[in-house]
Amino acid sequence: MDWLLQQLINGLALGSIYALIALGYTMVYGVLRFINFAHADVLMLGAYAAYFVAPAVSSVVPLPSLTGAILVSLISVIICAGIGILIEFLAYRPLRKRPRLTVLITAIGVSLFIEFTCQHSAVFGADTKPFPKLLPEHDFHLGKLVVSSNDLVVVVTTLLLLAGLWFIVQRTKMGTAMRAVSHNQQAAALMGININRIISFTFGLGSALAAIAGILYAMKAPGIDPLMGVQPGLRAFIAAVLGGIGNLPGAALGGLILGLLETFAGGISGLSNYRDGIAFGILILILLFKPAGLLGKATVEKV
Amino acid sequence: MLRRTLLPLAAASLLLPACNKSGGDGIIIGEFASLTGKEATFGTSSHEGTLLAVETLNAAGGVLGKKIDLLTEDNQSKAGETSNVVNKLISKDGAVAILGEVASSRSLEAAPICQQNGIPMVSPASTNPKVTETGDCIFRVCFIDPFQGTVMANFVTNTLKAKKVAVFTDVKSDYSKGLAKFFKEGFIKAGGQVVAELDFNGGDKDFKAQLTAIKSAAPDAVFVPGYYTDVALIAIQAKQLGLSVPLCGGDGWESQTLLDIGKDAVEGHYFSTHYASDSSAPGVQAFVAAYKKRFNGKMPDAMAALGYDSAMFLADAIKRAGSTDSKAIRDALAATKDYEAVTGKIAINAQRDAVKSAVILQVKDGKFKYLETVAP
Amino acid sequence: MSHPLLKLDHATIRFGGLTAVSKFNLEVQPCELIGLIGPNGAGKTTAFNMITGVYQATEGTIHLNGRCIAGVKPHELTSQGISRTFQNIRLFGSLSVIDNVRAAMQLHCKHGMSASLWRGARFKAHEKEVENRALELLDIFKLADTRDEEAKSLPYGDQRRLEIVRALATKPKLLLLDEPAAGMNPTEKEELMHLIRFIKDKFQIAVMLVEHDMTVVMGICERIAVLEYGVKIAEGTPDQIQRDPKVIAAYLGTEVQKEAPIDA
Amino acid sequence: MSSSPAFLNGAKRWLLVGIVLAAVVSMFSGQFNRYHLGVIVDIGINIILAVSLNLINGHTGQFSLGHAGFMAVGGYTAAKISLVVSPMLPPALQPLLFLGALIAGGLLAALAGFGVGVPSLRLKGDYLAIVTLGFGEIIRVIVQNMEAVGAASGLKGIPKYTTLGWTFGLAAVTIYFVTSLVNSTYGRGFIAVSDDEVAASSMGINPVRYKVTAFVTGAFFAGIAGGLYAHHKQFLSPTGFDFLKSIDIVVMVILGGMGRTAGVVVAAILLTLLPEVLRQFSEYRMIIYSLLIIILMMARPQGLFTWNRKKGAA
Repeated sequence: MDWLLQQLINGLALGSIYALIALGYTMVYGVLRFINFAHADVLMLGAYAAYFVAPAVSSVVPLPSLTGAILVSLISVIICAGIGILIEFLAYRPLRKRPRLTVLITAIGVSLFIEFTCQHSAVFGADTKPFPKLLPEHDFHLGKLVVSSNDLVVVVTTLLLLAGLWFIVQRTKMGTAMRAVSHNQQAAALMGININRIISFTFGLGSALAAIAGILYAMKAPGIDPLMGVQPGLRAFIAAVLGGIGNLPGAALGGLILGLLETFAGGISGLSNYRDGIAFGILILILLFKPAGLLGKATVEKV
Repeated sequence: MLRRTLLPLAAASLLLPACNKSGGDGIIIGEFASLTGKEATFGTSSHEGTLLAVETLNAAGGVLGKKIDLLTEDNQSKAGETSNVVNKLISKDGAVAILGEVASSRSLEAAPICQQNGIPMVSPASTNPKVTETGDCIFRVCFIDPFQGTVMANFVTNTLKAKKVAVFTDVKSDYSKGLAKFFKEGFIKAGGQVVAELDFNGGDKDFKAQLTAIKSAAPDAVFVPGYYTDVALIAIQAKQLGLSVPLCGGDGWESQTLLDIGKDAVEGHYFSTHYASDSSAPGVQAFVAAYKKRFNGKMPDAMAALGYDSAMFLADAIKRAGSTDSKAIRDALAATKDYEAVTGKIAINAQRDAVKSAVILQVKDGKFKYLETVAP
Repeated sequence: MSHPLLKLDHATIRFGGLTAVSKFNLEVQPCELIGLIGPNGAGKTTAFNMITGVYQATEGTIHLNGRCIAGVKPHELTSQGISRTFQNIRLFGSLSVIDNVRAAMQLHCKHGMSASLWRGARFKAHEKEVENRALELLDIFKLADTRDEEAKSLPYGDQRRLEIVRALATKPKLLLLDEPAAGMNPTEKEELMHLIRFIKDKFQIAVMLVEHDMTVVMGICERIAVLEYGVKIAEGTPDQIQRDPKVIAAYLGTEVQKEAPIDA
Repeated sequence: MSSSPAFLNGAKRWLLVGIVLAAVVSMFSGQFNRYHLGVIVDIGINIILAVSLNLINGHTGQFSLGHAGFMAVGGYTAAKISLVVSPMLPPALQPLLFLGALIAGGLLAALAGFGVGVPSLRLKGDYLAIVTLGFGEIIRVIVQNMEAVGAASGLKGIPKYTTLGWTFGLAAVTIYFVTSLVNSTYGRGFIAVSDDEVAASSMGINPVRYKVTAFVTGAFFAGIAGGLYAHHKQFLSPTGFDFLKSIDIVVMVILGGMGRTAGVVVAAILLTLLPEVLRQFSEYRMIIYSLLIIILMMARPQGLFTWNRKKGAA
């Protein structure tokens, strides 16, 4: 029983991270209808930004501390939002009217470019770097169960961001414009919406999310390297599709399910070596029964 | 369709610089390493060691009066790349010997090519026994997994007095799986019991699922034959979950990064490796000093030391061969007895594996502390 | 003849709470030219989709040649003799004009995958035959000259006509035309009417068409059914329909109006 | 390809010439330096992979991210067969064994393709991509745990059967197969399904059959490519067949122009050669490579080769 509950906690903690990354994927997808492969690399850049910002911040605000952590995160988020907007402007905007697959390959190109540039010894170098402690850590013991403070931070942040995003998309003017662009770019433009501004904003917001996810991910596993985004990025992408791509609560749900699946498959002796296979197998099964994802609406094609 | 396949092909072959690089005066030695990609952090260390060795040799006038021309190619930690890289080093660049690499699976890809070309290959850190089985041109300067696994099995049994262990393996890594296998064999032979076997994928960041399962099996110790990047995180999360038994591992642990990331969580754990950097042996101290000087004060790890040794070992063989003929170098390599390397005294056996001793270190006060040496 | 070609018996289709077509009864005899009209959103296209197997009827039955078509896939219905065009033109855009027709002819093609690979003399003869027949059909609609053009690059009217050619290539017994005259100018419409009559006689097929242009409908249809809000409110000859008060009311109480051609 | 009728007349003749020439060139392969030879064989293997994926992703309009999985099935099957059987056979029979092993690998991969093709009937776009990616990863995980094929430590000592002749002979067969299949009345169905599935099924074309055929055929040739790869590199490890490998092939297909065999062949050549040519830039190599991909996509967003558009896909 303890084992089960502890695994549930582990699974939720892992799933929250996937959910957080998946939110960024799904939001950009919701507006632009394409998978931003570079999202995972912006996540990595977020962690590195924090890595480089932290020493500077610690001379003003001592680290680890809550104010310090927020300050470091804020600066990193701004840096990454800028990078995200820049990527969109340079690589995706020229291809706005092109087929979706063209943009997909460009996104893969951008992703490779960031990864290989960052692995260069003159940039970050390929080796793993120790990530500084931003927040004081504590492990809470409830009977035989253990919950670490980092995991709590992740869960709370994910929930807050999900609520915040939902508010932005559903309740603000900007969000209405985003939904309009998502629905029909041309029509939105005719209604006087500045498409470029909306898309830049979307990318900025998505990259900010990636940066936060990157920092939280690095806090949980304090060794960072230029390829650290690849594996969680793929998982989050799967989570986003599982939940119904373009759907915010769906991404969160997909992330949680994937995290729980991996945890339960990974925590059983003799099965843990098949963990990824089992997780993928169940995902495929779910998609066979829900071909548009768990919360995605199956669109009936008008004939 | 023929036109369409063969014509561009012909054009393409022209694109490739066609002529072999003429030998020049130097001795051309090829090195393949994973300088980018998933295992870049290990490949880079080993490459830096090799680079230091070559620079040291050249500064001292080279070998046989000739400078060594070290040509390094990156295989991006990718399967399929290595064969191209090694073919290029041998066939296009005219390397007389090949150095590489850390990961056994990529050394295994390179080995048949070196063998078919009759070019000797020295692997710095591929501990999988299969690597040298490919043929009589393939050598290594590190010990092999059966030896290391047995060393740790005996240490866990005799020194830690553990009766029950859990084994936590990187299922993606041939190195980890091999070492785990030999450890289990040795440990069971010594009368111990393996109470849990779990797996992770190298590069994972969350190990709590498996560690929770390990904890509930209540072992006396956990054997984690992984690389330091993963091990540091495993140690942190084990500590968080209250799994307080010693963790043990192999040479993949040895790196300053383990201490930098793991901090107090890796304190008190044990691993076997090739040498102790706090050893008073003059060779070791000179190497550590030179490495720190060359690479901005960075402490060399096991991969760096082995990378250094592989190049020095090869240079020694070229000296003894008195020629840069690949066949002569191969014979000299095979005849090596009592070569004094940074990582210990090396003798090459009939299987072309290095027979050498291992050391066991413990993490103590944020440093690696030497515990004992185990002779083969 | 014992069975009508097509028989709808209380055919009903619902999407959630909305009943798009309700208790639709209709019989189509071989070689008949029948029109289906009604205001926008009356359920005409939905009825077509139900007949062609794109949607499944929620209630009621549809029989083709006396056989119930419940659960039969669209491509199977095509092989049983139904073919259609689409309101919002659905050509195979990246294929050439002739290949659009050839694609539709593969249903009656005697050679399949292995012959395509072996490419023997028989295959070549067959392919020649297919090509000739495709050209013949294109020629009827004066499209033979455009044979190698990409379908999506054709002018709008040509695309509509190509869709009809493509539908004919499946050798249907019943051809469903969904707004074939939409977007055509009066001359083109005139031509279209001749063509529809011509193919009906030449290939001995029944044609059922949905059309907003009353000149076309009244000009060629032998019988007309009128749908409003998914319910059939009238059925009869063009004369009867034009005088039917319910039909006049349905069209806003005014005279049957000529709708302006909608654009693409 | 060239205009339809001319192609039909000459197709088989060209295939024959292609195979014979590949065989003749193969006889002189001793003249090449081994590095160049290795890269040229890589090109041939990538041509087979890209052209076969093009049938699925290009002509039939599906989106598969699992081609590396099919390649793995074929590669491991073929390698295991030749490892077990080759010691029992005299040298004269070895080529026959190789052919048998390749075909067996291809057939098993085709079976896997059938397994992926069936779910593909219900899924579209990104959802299909995820499912195929998942299948590819499941195959990799299974191989990683199969001791019979070396598990994580890989399968070594595979005989070096792959030659220039085999590779380009089979590349010619693949190109012939895919183009012949598509360039026929029957084959127009693939493109029809890709262009408009609803319209296709209303024209009597069974989308299910075409999609499954595309997956099975594509997987078969991916399996053949895997077999060639295994006997070329002489060593297989499961990490070589992860989703990044699938992505490499997808990039070739899209850069070449979906559904355009000639373009895809050229893209396969280009994207295999490029990283090798860029080796002289050592540590800047992959940075330049990724930049070039971005630039190429911007300069030729419809694919490298957009001539021949009126002929539709070919």
